[in-house]
Amino acid sequence: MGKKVALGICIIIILPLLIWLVYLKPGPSSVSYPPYDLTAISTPFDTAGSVTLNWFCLEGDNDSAATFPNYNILRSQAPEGPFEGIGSVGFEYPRATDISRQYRDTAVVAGFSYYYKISCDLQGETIESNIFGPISPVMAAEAAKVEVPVDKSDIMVFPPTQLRVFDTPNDAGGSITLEWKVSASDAAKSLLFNGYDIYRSTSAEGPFEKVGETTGGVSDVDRQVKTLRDGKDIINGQEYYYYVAAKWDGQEANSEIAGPAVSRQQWFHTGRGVSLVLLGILIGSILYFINRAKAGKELFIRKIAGLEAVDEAVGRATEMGRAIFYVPGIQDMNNMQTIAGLTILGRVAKLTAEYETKLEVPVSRSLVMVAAREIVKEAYLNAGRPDYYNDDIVYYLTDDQFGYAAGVDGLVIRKKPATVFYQGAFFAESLILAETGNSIGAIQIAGTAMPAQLPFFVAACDYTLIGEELFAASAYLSREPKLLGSLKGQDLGGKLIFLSLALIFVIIATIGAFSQNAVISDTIQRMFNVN
Amino acid sequence: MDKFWERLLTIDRRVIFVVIFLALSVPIFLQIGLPIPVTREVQVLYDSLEDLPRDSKILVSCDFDPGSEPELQPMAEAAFKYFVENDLRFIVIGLWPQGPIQGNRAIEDIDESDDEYIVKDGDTLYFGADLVVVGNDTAWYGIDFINLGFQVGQELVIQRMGTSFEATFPSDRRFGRPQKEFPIMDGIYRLADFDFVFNLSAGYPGTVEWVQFAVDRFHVPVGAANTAVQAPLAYPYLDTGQLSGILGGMKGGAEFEKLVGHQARATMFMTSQTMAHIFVMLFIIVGNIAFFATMKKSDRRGIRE
Amino acid sequence: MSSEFGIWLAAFFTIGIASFLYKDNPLYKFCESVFVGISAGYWAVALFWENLITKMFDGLGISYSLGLWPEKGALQDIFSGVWNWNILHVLAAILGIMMLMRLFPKIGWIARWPLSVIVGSTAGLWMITYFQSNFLSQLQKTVIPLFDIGRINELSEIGAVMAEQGRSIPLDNYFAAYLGNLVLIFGTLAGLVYFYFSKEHKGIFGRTAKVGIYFLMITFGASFGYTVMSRMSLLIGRLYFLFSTWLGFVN
Amino acid sequence: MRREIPLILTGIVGITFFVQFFVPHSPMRELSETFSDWYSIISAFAIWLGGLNLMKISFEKVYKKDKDWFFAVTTIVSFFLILIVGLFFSGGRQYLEQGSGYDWLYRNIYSPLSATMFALLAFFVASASYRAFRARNAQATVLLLAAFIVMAGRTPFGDWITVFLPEGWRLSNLSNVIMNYFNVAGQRAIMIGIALGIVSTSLRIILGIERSHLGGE
Repeated sequence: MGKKVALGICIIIILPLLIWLVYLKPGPSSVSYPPYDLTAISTPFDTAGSVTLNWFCLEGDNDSAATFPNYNILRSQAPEGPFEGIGSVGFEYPRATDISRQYRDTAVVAGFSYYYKISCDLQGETIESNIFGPISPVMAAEAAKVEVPVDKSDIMVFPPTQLRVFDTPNDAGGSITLEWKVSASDAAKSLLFNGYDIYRSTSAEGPFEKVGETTGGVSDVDRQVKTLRDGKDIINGQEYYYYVAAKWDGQEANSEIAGPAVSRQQWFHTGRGVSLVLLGILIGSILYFINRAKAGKELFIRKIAGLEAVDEAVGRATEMGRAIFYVPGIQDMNNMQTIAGLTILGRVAKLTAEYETKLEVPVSRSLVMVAAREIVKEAYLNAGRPDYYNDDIVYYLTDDQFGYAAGVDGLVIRKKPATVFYQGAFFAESLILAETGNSIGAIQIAGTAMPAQLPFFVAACDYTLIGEELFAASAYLSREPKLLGSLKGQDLGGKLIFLSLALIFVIIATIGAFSQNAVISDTIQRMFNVN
Repeated sequence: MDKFWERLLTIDRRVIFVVIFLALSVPIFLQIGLPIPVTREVQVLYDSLEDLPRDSKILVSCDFDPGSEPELQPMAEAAFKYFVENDLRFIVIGLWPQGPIQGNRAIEDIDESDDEYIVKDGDTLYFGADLVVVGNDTAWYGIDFINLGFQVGQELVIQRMGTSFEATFPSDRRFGRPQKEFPIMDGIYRLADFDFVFNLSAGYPGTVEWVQFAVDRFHVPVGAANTAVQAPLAYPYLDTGQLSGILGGMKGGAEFEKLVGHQARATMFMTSQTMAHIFVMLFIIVGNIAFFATMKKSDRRGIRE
Repeated sequence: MSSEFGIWLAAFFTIGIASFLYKDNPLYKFCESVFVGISAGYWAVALFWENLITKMFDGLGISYSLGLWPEKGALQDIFSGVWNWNILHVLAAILGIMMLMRLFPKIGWIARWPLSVIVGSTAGLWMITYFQSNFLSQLQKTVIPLFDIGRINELSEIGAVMAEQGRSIPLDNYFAAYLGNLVLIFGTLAGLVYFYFSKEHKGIFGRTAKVGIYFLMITFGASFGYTVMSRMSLLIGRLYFLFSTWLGFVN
Repeated sequence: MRREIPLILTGIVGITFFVQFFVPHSPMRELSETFSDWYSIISAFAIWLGGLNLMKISFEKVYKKDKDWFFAVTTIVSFFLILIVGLFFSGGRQYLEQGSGYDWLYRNIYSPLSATMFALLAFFVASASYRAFRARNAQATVLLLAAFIVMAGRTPFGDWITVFLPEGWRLSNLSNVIMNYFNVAGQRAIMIGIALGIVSTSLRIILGIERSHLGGE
């Protein structure tokens, strides 16, 4: 039955997931990465007037620069052409390591408009850029004060390009996302680059006001794109227009105006669909099994090694005629581990009552003392030995962590118990306790879900209930429907799903990797993206 | 022979205390330069910091107390030095009440100006506390760094920052003024406006919470400086890319100091740390030999699968 | 040797606490009781300034009315007809005071009201974040190819660079390329199988669980090593304080 | 009153945070912000409660002339010392500033006490290493071996004792492999288990199936 249910659940989840996959929308990756992304400006500080072109280099340029063909620069006076070649540059200009290339066209006349494009013959294929223009060179009023360096990117600022503005997806409104291709001056990592200013207006004509600034650098290396969320006093439903200015050594270069963008609230976070589906299944199966357990259905739980040892350990204490110590951790009753630990105490107490072995439970919280007394009393009653019970079995030492450890230490050394249990939430005192128990040769059975203390218990105790085993043991012993059902629900709705999804998708991913198909593993990874 | 092992096993533990005290004390006096190979996780953190453009804003969350000071304080100092030298701006907060004060102490300790008056722009005098000098670089309070104090609420604080930073940390700690009066806070409306979060963590709340909320909900990269106890728990997050690097314990601190080029306390303590490890291993070996040599006789049922 | 009174005081408390190592003694108890008092007081002060003042007095606008704070708060907004969610902080304060009722056993039950807000918030938040960060994200990086083809291809490049320097390719790189993904996938799944309680550990399932427990043991070993490292560092820090800051033997 | 209202409150707050994750639209955001602030404020009171409770217990001890009453007095004195200094003599909002009385107490009393308290653990680790950590079975042996590799590999010592191996194949590299792969795999299994446990506990709390946090009765 369990298998069928599990299988059913698996199929139920995988189907919507696959449907989800089909409808999977790409992220807000609006800025394309065409070859080149050509921009041109009238060269600053050039009293003669000239145009400087900038474009991003083609793939392979940086890697195999020496064998890479030159870029041809084509110019026209009308957007439709005809374009004529006016020169060419190689990979080394201005610097081989840059991600962009530049060319300065000096054979121009101030006041005329020009259109440019770049082409390159790569392995028999001609790759052309976008057409940029119109651009008219302006004669600068004064020359640059400093000597014009060889690195042309260091004397002028290029504008950011391809600015896109859109409502930030999946939010409660109040913000608009801007995305632009970084300025060439920024991409060249010029030290004088000062970041970007963001200007905003409610109409395309302006007036624009500065609403923020940001540093240089890219948010997405592959696309050379910078993303920014403007959240300054945005009103939902209002149209906004933006432009971005690149700042470089006192100069600024503005992008084109983009917009309008309207900020809106969304009703559902589309990136969280997979979460909702998987979480829904988990929640559903937990509730289902809790109900089943309540209805009295038998739910199977495997044997837990530490629990089996409990009988043996109690038996040994009886043989030796010594006491059993039970330490329920140093946390209060609101901690699930303490509660689980006390359930196990019930079992131990029942055994000690049957064997007539002395039990001692030193505790560090008054509430735990009250609860532990209840549990021990009930266990003695159930074992038919209520006469054997007295309140002194459970006693309070102190709330203080080290004080409690020192107290238990002293007791253990004096009374030399045959068996010591540590079940509950433990912190740094764990190793002090375990060491002392060990030094008197007691059998020690520990159980905790504190990850940092588990190693010490494993190394110093005979048996350790590791993490979840503690909770499983408590569910097993108490037979409480809510605990049993949760355990079962976690197993089938969580772990089994994880296991089966992992197995299926690992196989698919491996096939994808060996067939050199990047899309497959990419899709798998994106499916489980956390947003 | 058995007698010997038995005596060894029942040795007073104060003897062990003395041995470990000596093993750790002596190397403090010996200044041995040890090789410190840099591990991947530290390199990842350093690279992420290197990739940050100038003037990036880093949220430094000091989530530790004096109990973990020897491990985390050197990391805080090395990081702050690095930030000042590389023109990165940092905002100090704490999810532990002791955090901001530890942050203050780190800033004070890296300051080379000794609180003397500094001459700037020919004639202006500034008191040292508002100005931090590291080598040739300076950082100004309110412009390059700020301390916004502590806020109670564990992970809920991070969640709250996600929608409004100002509502979460409304005032600064040096002047007790509204935070928006300081230029460094321009453009910071919510957690996502930070370029990086540097988390110094000794427990809960700490790295796990920063990953869960800052990274997974608000998509800010987080680099973690952890006590060694915490570090192994954080490694899975490094593998998934949820964490941009881990500095684990004093060793991680020493590696980080090496990378940023300020070898200080963490590096210095590595000799003692090495000795400590050697002795702990020796203790375990000797203890086990003694235990198994004497075991046959005792009634101790030790071996079990 | 330090001439500062504060340093001597710090040294006194350091030694006082350390005297516990000899045995539990009055000096230790004294230092401990000071610690308990100071740390409770420390929290109280920090919370007063950081929380009570900023959230309650500033947020509501009481500080503004008293001229202690330059910014308006919720009260001012409400009186000028603007809705401000911060006004609900008053309810939180009432809940907070209910919390303090715990001090009086008779009406202590009322503390359950604020407690339920605390518990409810954590429950609602944790349910999702743990699922996302600890389940979904981890699943994402478990569904990876069995071998890292990219890294395998890189090996020869690294090898060439290393050979130039007269070194061999480090273990880390080999492992990452050939075994890394296998260990990550299989180790995680085997560990999960160990924590799977709905099926008896028999046959292949049982053997996988057995492997899983050894993975867990290696993990605990790593944790063990790191915890030892951590504890030792703390002691080194204290010793350094004694020898350097206080006694001035080392600088 | 005693049970129903807390259960309803828990449910409302929990469901708000749950729904808000999937629905960004208002008023979910405002509600979750408000509840976050409430959480902060209530936790602050809860911590005050801790302090006041400590005082209550300490005063009772003094009143009853408990055997450790003297130490209760020191606790009371130190609590009020830092409280009075921090609230009235440390410059108000600037109480954290270097040179304030509060800062002085922090540096010279709180800091050494807290740091030394934790430093004691180093001694206990050492003695437990000698007296308690045993390779008593295959599992514990594997644990200790892994611990050895990590402890040695994270210090130069590991490379010294494996100096006969080629560079890049020594203990430090092995410890890298353990940390980055074996440790990650094991931790991941534990993490997933914990995550599932938390989801089910939270679910039970929100739906009111789990009531242990409300105490007995």
